[in-house]
Amino acid sequence: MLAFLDDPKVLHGIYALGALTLFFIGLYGLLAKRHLLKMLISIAVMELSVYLLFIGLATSPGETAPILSDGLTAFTDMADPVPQALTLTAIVIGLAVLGLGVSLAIQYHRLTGKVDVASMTELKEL
Amino acid sequence: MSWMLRLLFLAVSLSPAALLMAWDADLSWPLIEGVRLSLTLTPLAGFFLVLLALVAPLIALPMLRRPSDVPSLVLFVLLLIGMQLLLLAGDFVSFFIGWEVMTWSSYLLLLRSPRTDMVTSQSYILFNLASAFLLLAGILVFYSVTGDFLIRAATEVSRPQALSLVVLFGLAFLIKAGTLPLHIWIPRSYDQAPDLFSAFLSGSISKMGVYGLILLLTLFPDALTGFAGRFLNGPAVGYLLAWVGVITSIVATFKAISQEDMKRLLAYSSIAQVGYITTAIGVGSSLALAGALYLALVHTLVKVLLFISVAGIVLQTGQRRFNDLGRLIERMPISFFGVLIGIIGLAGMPPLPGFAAKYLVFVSLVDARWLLLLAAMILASTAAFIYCYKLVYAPFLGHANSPEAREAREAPWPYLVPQVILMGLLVLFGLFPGLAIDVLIDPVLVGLQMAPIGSESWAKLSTAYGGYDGVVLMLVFGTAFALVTGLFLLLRGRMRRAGSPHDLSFAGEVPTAETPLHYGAGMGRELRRIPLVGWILRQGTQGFYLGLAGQMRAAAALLGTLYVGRPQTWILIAVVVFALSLAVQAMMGGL
Amino acid sequence: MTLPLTPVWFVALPLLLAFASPLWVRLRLLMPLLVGTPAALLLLAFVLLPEVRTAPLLETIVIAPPLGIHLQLDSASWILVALISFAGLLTNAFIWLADGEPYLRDRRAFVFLLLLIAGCNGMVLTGDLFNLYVFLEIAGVSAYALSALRRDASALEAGLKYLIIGSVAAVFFLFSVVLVYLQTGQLNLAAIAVGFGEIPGPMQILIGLLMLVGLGIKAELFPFNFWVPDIYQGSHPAVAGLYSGLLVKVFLFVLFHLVFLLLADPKVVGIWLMGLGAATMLIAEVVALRQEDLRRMLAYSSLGQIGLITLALGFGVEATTAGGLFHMVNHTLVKLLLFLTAAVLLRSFVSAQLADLAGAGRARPLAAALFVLGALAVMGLPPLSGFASKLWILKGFAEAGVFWPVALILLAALIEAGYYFRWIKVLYDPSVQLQAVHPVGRLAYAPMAVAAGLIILLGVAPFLVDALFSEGAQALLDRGATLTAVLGAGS
Amino acid sequence: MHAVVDSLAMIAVSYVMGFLFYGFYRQLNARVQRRWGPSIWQNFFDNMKFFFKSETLTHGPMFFFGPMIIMAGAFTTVLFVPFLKDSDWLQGFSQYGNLILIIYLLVVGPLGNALAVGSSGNPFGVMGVTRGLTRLMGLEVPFFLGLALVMLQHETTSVHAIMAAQDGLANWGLVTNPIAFCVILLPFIASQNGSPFDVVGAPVEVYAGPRVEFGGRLLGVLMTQNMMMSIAKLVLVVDLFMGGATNILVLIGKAFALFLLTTVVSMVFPRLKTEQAVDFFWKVPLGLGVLAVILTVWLPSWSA
Repeated sequence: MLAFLDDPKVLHGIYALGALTLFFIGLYGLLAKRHLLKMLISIAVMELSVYLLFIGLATSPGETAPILSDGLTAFTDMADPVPQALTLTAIVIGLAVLGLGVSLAIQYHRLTGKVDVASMTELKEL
Repeated sequence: MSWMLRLLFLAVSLSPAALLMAWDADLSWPLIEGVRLSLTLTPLAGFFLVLLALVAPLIALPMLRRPSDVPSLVLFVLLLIGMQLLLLAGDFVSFFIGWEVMTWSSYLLLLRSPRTDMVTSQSYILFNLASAFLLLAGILVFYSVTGDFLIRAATEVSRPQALSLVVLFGLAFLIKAGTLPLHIWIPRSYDQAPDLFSAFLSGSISKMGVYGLILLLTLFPDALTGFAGRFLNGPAVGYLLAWVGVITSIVATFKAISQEDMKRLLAYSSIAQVGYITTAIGVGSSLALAGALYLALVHTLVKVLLFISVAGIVLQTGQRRFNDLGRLIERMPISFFGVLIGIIGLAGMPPLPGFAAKYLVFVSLVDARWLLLLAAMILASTAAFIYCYKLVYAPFLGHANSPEAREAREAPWPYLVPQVILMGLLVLFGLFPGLAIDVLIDPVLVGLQMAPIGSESWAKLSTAYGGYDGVVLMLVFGTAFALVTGLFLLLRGRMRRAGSPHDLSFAGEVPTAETPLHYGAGMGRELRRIPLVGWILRQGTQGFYLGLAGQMRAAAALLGTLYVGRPQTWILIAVVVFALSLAVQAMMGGL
Repeated sequence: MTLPLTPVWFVALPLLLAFASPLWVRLRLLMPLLVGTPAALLLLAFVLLPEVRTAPLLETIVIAPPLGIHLQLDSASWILVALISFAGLLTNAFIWLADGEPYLRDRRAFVFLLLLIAGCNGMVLTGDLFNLYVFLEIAGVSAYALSALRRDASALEAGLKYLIIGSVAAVFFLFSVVLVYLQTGQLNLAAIAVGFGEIPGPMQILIGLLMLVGLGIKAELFPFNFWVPDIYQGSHPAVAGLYSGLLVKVFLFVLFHLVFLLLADPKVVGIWLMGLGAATMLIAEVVALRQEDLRRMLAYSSLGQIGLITLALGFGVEATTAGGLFHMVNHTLVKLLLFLTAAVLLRSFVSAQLADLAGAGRARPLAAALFVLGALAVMGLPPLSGFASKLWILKGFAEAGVFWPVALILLAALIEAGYYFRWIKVLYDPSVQLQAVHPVGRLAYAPMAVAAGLIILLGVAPFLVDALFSEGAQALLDRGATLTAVLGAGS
Repeated sequence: MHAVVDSLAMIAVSYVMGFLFYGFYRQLNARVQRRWGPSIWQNFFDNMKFFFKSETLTHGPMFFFGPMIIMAGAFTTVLFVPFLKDSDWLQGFSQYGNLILIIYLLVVGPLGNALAVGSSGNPFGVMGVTRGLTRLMGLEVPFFLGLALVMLQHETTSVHAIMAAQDGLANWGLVTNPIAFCVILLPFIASQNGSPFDVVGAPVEVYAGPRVEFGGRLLGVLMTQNMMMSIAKLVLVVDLFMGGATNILVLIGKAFALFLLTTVVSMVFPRLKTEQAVDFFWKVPLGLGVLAVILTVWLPSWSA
């Protein structure tokens, strides 16, 4: 019944659509929410959507994980390993940024009691 | 500061003179790829170098008076180096470098005065930089036409190119020379600059604009005639330039008359004098250029003399307004003679060389048949008598109007020595009007491939329209003066000095010390009742430039609203721009 | 054992030293190493220079070709690497010698400063798109953290704002990287360049725009640069100097490196980039007119110069490109000088507001004099170095007979003069007697004096270095040579 | 020796002509106003009286030297105006000068006067000087324009050459260039301090004017130079427009004719305020001058 999903075009279409939806959700959150943590989460969501897109579009139905193990000794029909490696790296970086952001936000809250990005007015044009 | 440094400074101030003596070959070295700086000494530059060589040590000497201001001295040295580079430049890049060094070092010198305010300093630097950047734009256009930066006559220029070049260069030099309506920076800065530096500003730096204008003539030998043909017996474009110059002179002269401050008056007078020079350059004939150069020479000597005298007065009294001075003739006699000789030169009266210069210009105007210009120039130069008189009357004659003026002493010797030297030079050139022609001006004219004026002897100034003999004139006048004074003193009778300064015929009353007896600033106030003069004095360009500055600030405020402090706005703008350009691309590319 | 002197040290050395930082604290080597690292890198750069001038140095840490970490040091990237090392050296020396704010002198600052250098070096050197992203994030994270180091409200605000906008930029950039990989299956820049032309047009545009937004935010181009003044104002001036002097330059370089490498005909994009550059320049200069805070004013001025460099590089002619590269170097020197001056003034008078600095020229004559020098150089007044590079750029435009950028550049310089000279006038205001609150050691002026000396030297004798920039411009512009060098003659 | 004798002769001639002309003027003026008036020698007597006053009040050295300068200026002016043409006599040093120089020399004297007045410390005197300079500013423009027309006509600034070109009545400047004469006529009257432009030194209406502080011998000097200067100007105009004179009698005749013309004009009009005078000069004579320039310079060049 879900065989049509085996068609890479359809599958990729769905992935792309989903990733983009996620991207726009993140973007919406980023633009509409003023809570610092919510903004950071929105950024994380946007990043995630990009990872999803990457992984999703780089694999086609029927490909196996690119790991050589028992019985699997050839590189045929394997998914491209590069996107996955890259995504892993990107996730790590994203996490680092997110961690830094959250810690800054917490420090900021402790110092000023504010979490609202709109109330950050120490630095502004005259 | 040790005497070694002082000596070094004096030596540097003599460097233009040394350069003039020692220069014998051309120099050149690379700057960046495709740009070579080259230094050479043309006759024209040599003339202006002579002016610089005369003036620099004379201003350096009083600058050394204790307590000396070391940054000022350093900046003055930089300024001198810049100006020498500018004059020696054989290519436009070194010309521009010299021009800019001159601009910023003079600006920083201007800041050394405690009186300089924001408007003055900003207008000084912005006008001068505008001039510099126009010059640079012109240089780049020139470069794109000729393929290198050498200063040489551009022959293969198309009309629009030549037009843009003339406009760019012309505006640049006219700003520096301070013609109307680009003069607004001059009165303020000459007034508020350090007193001695005002002398240099007016005497030397303003001449660089003149140098540029004359250089422009050599770049485009047919620029004046080529564009719009000839008007009467002269170039039509030059006619325009000449009117610009003459209107500058007229307006500046009337403004000068109405000033109540010595340095401001001299500043406006500078504008007017440079206006004459501009007029002469506009005429463009060999006679006129000789007149322009002669005027430049005289104006340099006279203005330096006057500004140094005034600096001495300000130093000794702390006053600079006409109303606060008076009767200094008895306290500062040498300064009085300095100012007296100065104004005689400034007014262009015989027998001083100011007359020779004006004579050449007048004759060149007659020769070009531009009589209306001549009349306008006469108006300016006759009206100049009024401010000249004001300049000598208000500080030196009349009644002392402030305690400082009553107790002032003669200026210190570093101020007097330059004055005496300058007076001597003025008298020398007055005696021998042909001297300047023969030694200084004719080589330039020959260098510009124009007919030299020539002079039978140094005592004579001779043109195709006639001339005069300076020595005879001076001798006749001197003899007459001696004769008259001698005869007068031989007459029977007694001279009696009035018992008190208040012993006056004063409308039937006896004035007291409280009676306001100094005409000072009142002089020239009646002039406003003349409709034309009143109208001129009511006009001003300051409003326009202040308005422009205001518009700039408003634009800054408007654009500043873009730079809000909210990250979401930043992101929103980025996303919107992204989406919009994508959409535009999609529509254009038919996505 | 001798260590091979290869470009990888530019990235590896600071990374290693940064991560081993606990050791240095113990050994009290923190400050010497902070200064020593960039000094060593600078030395390395000069050692490599003769080699680089003959042929670009390529280094591949191979996983499986074309996968692997490619580092590529050619004449253009050499300029940037040397610049990064030098700027790092000056700033770090200032931090050491000025003996000022303790938060800049502890381990965290050490780590982040070295990471910033490593990230920047990596971005410039890498020949690989994904590594570019990684280094971009390394540099980014360390920059966010550096901004927030002071940990007061304004510093944290700056750090957070920077982090938010920076992350968004990174997401956009990552998006474009993903798309490129999906389209070409390559990450090596040279390989992508070969395949880029075959990507469908709309996709090319999408990728290009994503990259433009990502790098445009980072490189402070006009519609994406509204964050800049806030961040510069909130950060310590020495750090802001690094951003303006170093980080932006790197991003600009990366942007143009990509443009010149990926596109067969960079002119198509160049005209748009020139437009952005012109807008950046003019708008920033105009807005700077009304700034009352020194750091903010310098931020806008920095934007203006970035616009100028973009304008020059976007034109893509050798003369303007060489001039643009030269101007990058000059601007870095100048902005370092100015921001370090700002740091001295800020320390001395506790405020960077115009009104509070009136008369500072008397209390801190040396700092004020250096400020004047920097201001003159940034406006491109001879005989300082800014003039030589500006002249080179303008000459390039004039040679090509294109005069609108010339007019805009000169107009911008005039506006720039409007505010710089206002500041100079106020600094030398004679009516105010200002007293310095905190002392500043004489040694703090040493790095500034070095920068000032170089500004004068490069202004008077730019012929000493002009060949480097010409070669750099050729390396940057010559797409074919790069491709051949990386992929072999066959491709 | 010749030069010395010639110079002394010129000074003497101008002095004698001066007081006689002004004596006549006072007579004529009185008759027009239905008075008897003073004798024609009265000016001479007045002058001598001043010179032999036993006491003179001064206000400092400049107050004394001012009149000396103005007198020397008057002598110099006289000596640089050629009185006769085609003659060795009464030439002074005129071959060393020119028209423009003479016009400027006319101003040197007043400058000395102004210095002395300023030195006196009397504000009314300075006010008078300022008015004088203002009037000068007004009259000089059309005056010089008219002379420039003459210079252009003869293409020289040499008075000798201009005189030499006017051989015979038909070649007089008056005939060949009448419009230039009209242009200079009124400014010329003003420069002679004639009514209606004489408010500067008006002795009756305002107790002021440049000479308010002078008395005794110094006033005598001022009076003398005034008369001599007037004669110099008259002779100059005679030279330029009336063909000059070959002997002294012709000179006196022509100068007298011109003097009569100006006198008649002066007597008819009421006195103008300074600013009115200046405005008048810039409107009427200058307008006439502009017209003259257009007619005689622009039009021929365009039609050519």
